This record gives sequence, structure tokens and C-alpha cells, in this order.
Amino acid sequence: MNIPLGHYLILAAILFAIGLAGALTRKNAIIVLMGIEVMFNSAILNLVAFWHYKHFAVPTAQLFAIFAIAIAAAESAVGLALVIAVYRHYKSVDVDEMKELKG
Amino acid sequence: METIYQLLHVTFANVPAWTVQVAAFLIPIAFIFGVYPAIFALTTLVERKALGRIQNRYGPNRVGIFGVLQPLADGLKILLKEDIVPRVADKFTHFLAPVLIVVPGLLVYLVVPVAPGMVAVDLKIGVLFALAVGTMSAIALFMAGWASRNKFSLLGAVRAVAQVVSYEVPTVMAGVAVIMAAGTLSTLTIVQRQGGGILNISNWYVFRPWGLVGFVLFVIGGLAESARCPFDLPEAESELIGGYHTEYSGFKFALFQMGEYLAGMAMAGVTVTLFLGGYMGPGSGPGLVGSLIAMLWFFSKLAGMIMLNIWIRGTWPRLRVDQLMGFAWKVLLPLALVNIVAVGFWHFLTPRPLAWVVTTGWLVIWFLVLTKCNASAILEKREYRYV
Amino acid sequence: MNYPGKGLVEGLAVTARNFVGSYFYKDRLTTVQYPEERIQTPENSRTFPFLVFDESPDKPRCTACKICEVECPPKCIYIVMDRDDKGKPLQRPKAFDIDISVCMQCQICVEVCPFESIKMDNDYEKSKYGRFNDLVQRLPDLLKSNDYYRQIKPVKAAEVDAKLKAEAEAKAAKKAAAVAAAAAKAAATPPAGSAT
Amino acid sequence: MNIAFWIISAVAVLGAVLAVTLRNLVHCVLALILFFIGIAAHYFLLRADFLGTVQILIYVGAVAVLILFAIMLTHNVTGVDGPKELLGVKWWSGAAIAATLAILLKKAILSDPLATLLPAGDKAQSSVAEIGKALVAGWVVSLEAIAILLTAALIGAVVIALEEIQKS
Repeated sequence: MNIPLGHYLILAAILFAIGLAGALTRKNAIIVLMGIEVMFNSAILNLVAFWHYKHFAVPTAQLFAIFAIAIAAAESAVGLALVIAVYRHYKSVDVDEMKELKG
Repeated sequence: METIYQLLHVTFANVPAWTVQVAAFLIPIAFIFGVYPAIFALTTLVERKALGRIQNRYGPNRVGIFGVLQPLADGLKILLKEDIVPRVADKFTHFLAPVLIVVPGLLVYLVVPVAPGMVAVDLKIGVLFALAVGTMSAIALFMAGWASRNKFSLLGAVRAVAQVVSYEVPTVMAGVAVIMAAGTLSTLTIVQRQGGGILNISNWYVFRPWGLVGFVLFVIGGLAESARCPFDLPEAESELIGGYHTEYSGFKFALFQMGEYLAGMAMAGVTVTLFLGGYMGPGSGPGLVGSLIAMLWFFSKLAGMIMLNIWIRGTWPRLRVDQLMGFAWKVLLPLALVNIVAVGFWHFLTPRPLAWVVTTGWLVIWFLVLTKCNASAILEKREYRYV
Repeated sequence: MNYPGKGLVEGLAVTARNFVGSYFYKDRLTTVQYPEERIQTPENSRTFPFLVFDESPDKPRCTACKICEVECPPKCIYIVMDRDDKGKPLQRPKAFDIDISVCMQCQICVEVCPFESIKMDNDYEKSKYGRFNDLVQRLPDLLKSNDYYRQIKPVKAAEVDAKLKAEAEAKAAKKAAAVAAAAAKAAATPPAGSAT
Repeated sequence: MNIAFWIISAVAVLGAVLAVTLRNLVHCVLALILFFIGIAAHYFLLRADFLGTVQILIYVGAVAVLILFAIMLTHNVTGVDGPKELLGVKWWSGAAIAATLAILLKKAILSDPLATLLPAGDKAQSSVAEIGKALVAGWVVSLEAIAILLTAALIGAVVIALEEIQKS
């Protein structure tokens, strides 16, 4: 495979930008979470790309990726639970409507 | 693939090398796309006949001698049927779901070895791959149920997804026991570890205390993941009409049936690989004759697992939804975790008889404890009028 | 001994017994393989009426009295009496049609028939391709021998035969008596006549 | 292999774009699944097949299903966002942000000498055993921390989602 590392980094950057745009512009809290997932994944892709091109002999980067995936899974579980709780309260998942800090 | 390549390379020494490479690449694919759907077609017939015999009926015996052409007739009939798509359905997703449902079932066969060295791809993470790909069917089921715009379809889809996700956990845990014992994730190596012993049989993992428990857990999990009886709640006719495939007809419906059966057979194949010694059996080994015997062993074990599935389908009633979830989380998951500890005992206790005693005792004690804890969920024996 | 999952295992045993047993004991299989094997229909089962003849089809028991035609609730029977060249009734039907798409199998025609001529059949394979004319049973379709009747309904046929025989005997006896009486009368009158 | 890279990248980018722009929430999740599968394929291409499988198992098998369930529990699912959100001012501003960020990152990446780095040669698959050994040898504290984190997240999610039911 003679794809330079830069291609992977740019791909990850594009995906990160898409995820960020989604997280910033969409009103629906679930889609905001999905945008954050996209950002997470692009970051992990970066990590794996660096591992493949630079430090193939040591599995540390893969461990980091696994930890990141685990954290992302935990984050999405808690985030979605929060979304459901917020929906129960406001009867909406529109992030623009969640202005109050008190319940 | 490498084995096939070498076999071809030795046999056809004077053809160009790239031909051999392409052939070695195509043969496993052709095998997977040819043999397993053929077994699926045969299974539909065998299942109907066996269910008939279980209910003291004949089963299909009209088309061809003993009804052997029944799958052909079914296929023709279903091909000629009209394909109806609901007007309000989400057309694209509705179309995509039946296509996607066949894919995971076929992908699992990539890592199921049928003879020494004969596996389409000898992945180092074979078991994990099979289990991960098996989960993907949940998405296709959900797409089907949601795209149909039908309450019953959606309910069936939600049930299917919840069930697959819940039963995935104990199934993977039961697989972890085998992975720990074998020390590898490669399916080929796991099968090789089960060779030797008396007649190539005594080292099968099912003949270990933890292996037996793992086998039972894996079979239950496999039944639940492929939504077969007694876990066929996603398509419970009496409750949900047809579940997620209510709004499908014609060839798409056939694809759903095919995907379901292929997934069930794939789980049976993985069970055979992990617990029943894969292709290991008296007479199986390297070389052409040994490979053929090994293949025979594998497919007879697969047939045995399929027959077990049919037997269970013909016998046990469907679970209730709350019982389903409770069973997965309160019985199967703790038992799977306990089983992992049992493998640890097995690995570290040096005199084998001691390991047998300790592992068996550990598992039995925990089984009894779990039964006691779940006693409230076990129904009282009821007397029926027609015994 | 009671253990968890006992019922499940027992259920598996039952189905396994069925599975194996159905291959060895034919009587476990209750299915009738229909076109090849048929079960004897019960005596009281009935489908559509037919006409009984005794010796030959051209001498049916039916006398074309039209009682059944009159009594038939859905009016599915159509009878034309046969007449000779001079217009004299021959006491047999020239046409006897039953539209089985209309017939409701009520058996009233059988009840009212004074000659034990019309009976209910057991033949259920009456499906036809045509929708109108094919479902009308003509006289040749309807005529069936008494042997056939005995075969499908042995008990009733025996009763009918006994009754007809008794009637015939009574008739013969009556006739004989009448002949005897006439003879006696004839024997008695000439002396009187001769006396006058 | 180069073709594989471009195809998989196209699939991943398509999935990501559709996931954040589509109106129908369930379609968004399906596009997100496409994106996850694309990323998993990239892992396979980068010879990290354990990670690729984990990606499928966790993201496609669990997270996507979780999101689907969250949608089922919160919304009447279809056509809720309306067309005005798409191609409105917000959408354009989002696109501008994404484009700016991507261009900036691209400049930064290309200015670095690492960007032209090629893999040293065709290497074998990474060993799962190595990862396992490293997990329980050097990184066992992190592993335990992750385990505790996951347990806490599980309990936390249940508590948060159950709260209202207990009140009512």
C-alpha cells in the first residue's frame, strides 16, 4: 500500500470537520451526539494510522484506541440516557430549548 | 485458502501461477455461496419433514420422491409471487433490509473451517469476527421493521434488536471460555487444539465441565440470535402477525427466510467449531482422504446441530417477552461469567482429576445458587386438563 | 426427582418418541394420504342426491311423480315425465336435473320420496371446471345402481331393501288375494249368473 | 490497495455527511452505521483487524442500536427536523465551519514532513496476543479504570433514565 500517511490524516480531518459541523448546527440532541461520535471515530482513525505508519511493532496505539472506543461507548450510553431524561422533562430533544440549568 | 493454493499448485504444476492464485481465491467463495445455500434449501425440507414426524404427520411428500423437490417448488412459487411494497413504506430502506440480512449470515462462514486448513480466511481474530458480524443482523432486522411503517413490524423489530443485543453478551462470554482454554482467537487453531486424545473425540471442549456449560449457553445464545424457536418472539405469529417481515412478500420474504436460516446455520457452525471439535473425528487428518473424512465429520456435526435446532423448535413453546430478558440477564450472563472463572481453575489446577472435581463443583454450586435466586421466576407446575 | 429444566427435557423426550415412533408404527400417523387412500365415509354423511335403479338404468325406481320437485326448498330439481307416442305417461323421468350449485343437501327430497328412489350420495368429488352447466347433474349422472347404494350405506340400504321386499310381497299377496278373490268371485258369480 | 483506500474513504465520508445532514433520524443512524463500517474497513486496511472487529462489535452492534432505541424512546421518528433547518443560515454556517476547519487542518498536515511517510513494507497482521499481554501487563491500571468507568456509565445511564419513572 503506497498511500502516504497524509492521506489518512486529511481523511480524518475531513471526517472530524463533518462531525463538528453536525454537532454545531443540528438542533436534535441525538444528532449532536452522533456528530460527536463521528469526531471520536476520526480521532481514533488518526491514532491507528499513526500506529500503522510509525510504531507498528508496539501495540500501545491499539490499546489507546481500545480505551478510546470504550470511553466513547460509555459516553454515548450516558449521553443517550441524558437525552431520554431531558426528553421526559421538556418533551423535546431540541438543544435550543434546553436553556435552564435547574430541573 | 493457503492449503487450497498449495493443493492446486501441486496438482496443476504447469498452469500459470496467477490462475492458481485466482482459483484458490475463488474456490472458497464459490464453496460458501454454493454449499451453504444448498444446505439451507435442504434444511427447509428436512425441517418440515422432521417437524411433521414430531407431530405424527408425514410432512411434505408430494413433490418428487419423498418430497425432495419441495424446496425447488417453494422457491419457484415465491419467485413468481407479486412483490408488494406498502405505499407509505420507506422505499429505499424497505428494499435494502432483505439484501443486508443475508450478508452477515454468509460472512460468518468465512471463518468456519470445514477441513484441516480449509477455511476461507484464517483470521487471527476469527471467533471475534464471527460474533461481531453475527450482531450486524440486528440492524437489518430493525431496518425491515421500521421501514414497513407497520406497528407490528416495528414491535417485532424492536424485540429482535433487544433480543439480539441481550443474548450477544452471554454468547460472547461463553465463547470467551473457549478462547481462554485454547489461547487463541483463530478458529483453525481452536479446532486443532481439540484434536488428539481418544479417537480425536475425547479432547472436544464439550467434554469438559466448563465446555458443556459453554456449549449449552452458546446453543441458547445462538438460537436467540438467529431468532429461532423458542426465541422467535420477533416474528411471533400469534402476537405480531409476522413481526418484522409482515410487510414483505415474494422474493424479499424468501431472502428473510434465507438470512434467518443462514444465520442459524452459521451459529451452528461456530458452535461445532468451538465446542464439538469442528472437523475433528476418527480418521480426519491432513491429506486428501483425511480432509474428505474431516469434511464429512464437520458436515455431519453441522447436520446434527441443525437437527437439534429443529427438535427444540418442535418441542418447546415460545418464551414471554419479560421472561426472555430476565433469562438472558439473570441466568445466562452470570453463568457465563462463572464459566470463565471455571476455565481459570481448569487452566491452573495441575492434576487433571482435581481440576475436574473443582470445576464441576464450582459450576454445579453456582448453577444451584442461580436457580435458587431465580426461584420466583420459575413457574409452579400446573395441571392441564388434557395430559 | 425434581430438577430445573425437567419439563423441558421431558418434552424433548416426548417429541423424540413421536419422531422415532412415527417411522415404525403406522398407526401413529393419522394423516390420510388422500388421493391414494380414502377412508370409508360414515353412513350418515351425505353430499348430493342420486337416483337408484334396480336392474338396469332404463328402469329407475323413480316414477317422475314430481313430489321431490315440489318439496325441494331451493327448487333445484327439474323433472320431465317420459311419455310414449300417444302421450300416455310412462311413469319414468325423461329428464331429471339437479343443480348441485343450488342444492343445499337438506335431504328433504329423500324424506318425501314414496318410492325410495332418490337417496343421498357420499361422493364428495364433485368439483368441475365449468361454472354453470357443469354443475347441473343430468339423468345419466344421477342414476346409480342399488349395489352402489348398498356399498356406501349398508345399513340403510338393507332397511330399504327389506321394506321394498315387504311391500312387494304385500303387493304380491294382495294381488294374489285379489286374484284369488276375483277368482272366487268369478267362481261364485257364474252359478248365480247361470242361475239367472 | 490504493483503490480500496479511496473507495472506503468515499464510503466513510458519504456516511458521515449523510449522518449529519439527513432529515429523517433513522436514516441518519443508518448513514452513521455506514460510516462506522467504513472506519472498521479502514482499520482492516491498516492491519489492525482486532480493532476493526471491535469497531463493528461495539459501534455497529451496540452504539448504533443504542441510538436507535433512544430515537424510538424520544421521538415520533420521521421528518421531524423539517426542510428549513437544511440549507438554511445555520446549515451554511456549519458547512463554512467544517470547510474552514478542514482546510486549516489540511494545511497543517501537509506542512509536516510526516505526511509523506510511507509504510515501511508489507507487514503481517498485528497479533492479538500482544495486545492482550500489553493490556494485562503494562496497562492493567488503565484497563481496570476503563472497567470501572464502564460499570459506572452503565449504572449512571440506568439511574438517569429511570429517574422520572420512579418519581411518577
